[in-house]
Amino acid sequence: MIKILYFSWVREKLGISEELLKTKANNIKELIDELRSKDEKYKLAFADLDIIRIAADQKLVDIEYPLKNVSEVAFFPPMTGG
Amino acid sequence: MIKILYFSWVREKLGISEELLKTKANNIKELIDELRSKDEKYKLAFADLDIIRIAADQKLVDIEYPLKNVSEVAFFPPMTGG
Amino acid sequence: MKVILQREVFDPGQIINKFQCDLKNVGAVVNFTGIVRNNKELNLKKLHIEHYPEMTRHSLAEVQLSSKKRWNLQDSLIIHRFGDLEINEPIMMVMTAAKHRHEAFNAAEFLMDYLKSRAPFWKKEFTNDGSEWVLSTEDDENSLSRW
Amino acid sequence: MKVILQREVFDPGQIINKFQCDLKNVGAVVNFTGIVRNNKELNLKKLHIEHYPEMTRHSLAEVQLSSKKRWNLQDSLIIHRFGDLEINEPIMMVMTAAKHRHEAFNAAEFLMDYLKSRAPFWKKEFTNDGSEWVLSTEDDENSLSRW
Repeated sequence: MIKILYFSWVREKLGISEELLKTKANNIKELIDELRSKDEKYKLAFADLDIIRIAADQKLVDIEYPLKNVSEVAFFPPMTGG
Repeated sequence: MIKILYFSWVREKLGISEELLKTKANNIKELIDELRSKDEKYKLAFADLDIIRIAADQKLVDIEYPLKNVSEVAFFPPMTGG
Repeated sequence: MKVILQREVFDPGQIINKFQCDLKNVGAVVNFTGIVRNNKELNLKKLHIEHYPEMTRHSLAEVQLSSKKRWNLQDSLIIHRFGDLEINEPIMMVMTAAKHRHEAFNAAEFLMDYLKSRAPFWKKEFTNDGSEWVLSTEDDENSLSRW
Repeated sequence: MKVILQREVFDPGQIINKFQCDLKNVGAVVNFTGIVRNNKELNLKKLHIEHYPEMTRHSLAEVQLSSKKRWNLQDSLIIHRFGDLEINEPIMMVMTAAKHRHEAFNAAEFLMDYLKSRAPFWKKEFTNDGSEWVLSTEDDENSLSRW
């Protein structure tokens, strides 16, 4: 089981801020494909991966990052703090 | 008549912080030569011109600066404020 | 070194004095304060900041540690607010203390560049016409590459 | 824009809050505070600062004006003390306010580089062994050339 978090407009497009998922995805890319296949909402939220940032266990990673031993994945737009 | 100001160790070496001088010097260089010829103290204070900074009417200038229309000249070491 | 994340408004002067009071034999202190300013249309009602608390804490503590080593800082402090903010209120603050000014300036700028592009905060502007997420700028995305 | 030259100690936090309070629609405020630190031998008793008041005022007001134009500052403030100072007391402060952080940071660093090498202040260290004028550093003499 993996915990998935969504922030900012990714969260708003999906209507949820987190979910638990049983997945066989080997990396983030496969996880996104799996999410996209679930529901139209996910297709929309993940339409343009250039404006999606990814954290695995609270570290920024890229789309090829392997999910082995990862317990928390987060998807969000580029940061705008400060 | 020109007003001459001295600061920091230049002031201390000369033992005065300012003086009025009647001079025919055309530029700062000539003014320094004139001062040097006055007294041993001036020779010592102006021994190394690399470590002397000059202001004419409160603007930093170099040794060739003409004295025409200048009413106040200041001599001091490199600044160490801030 | 400290990271403070809070909803409440803070008093920059008070925090700066407290920070400086705790320093020992430091010559240079640099402070950056980010303030809520109006949008281009001048109709901002409030700014909302969402964040990812656990990741913020981890990543800021880590970057503080690496900046401490790199610029020989004696201390640094990061405060960042979340929730609803009004125009002219402080959003965040970075403070750095070092022996010399270049170290303190560089570390503060680095921490700011990091915060802008790598710390998980997102701003949303609320106006009379509705609300919109602030877009990241090219400049903020690229600033970190100079370090 | 203001230049303040004073003998008395000042309260950095109070001045920062006052400065920020008077700003309108500014996003970034940078503050640098210089603090008296001990000498290498750790036997500093006091620091004395001599200056050339008329020239200081003129030159700082002029450089403030040019930095305002160059970095589109909304405001800036320079405070510098003279006379006798104790360890850990603030020596001086530079504040800048702009829309964006790079402008505020650059202007503050420029003003500091100017202050260090062009403003007529001289520091003298008093220890148990006597007193000595602080020497200018190559670095301070050259820092201004980057702008």
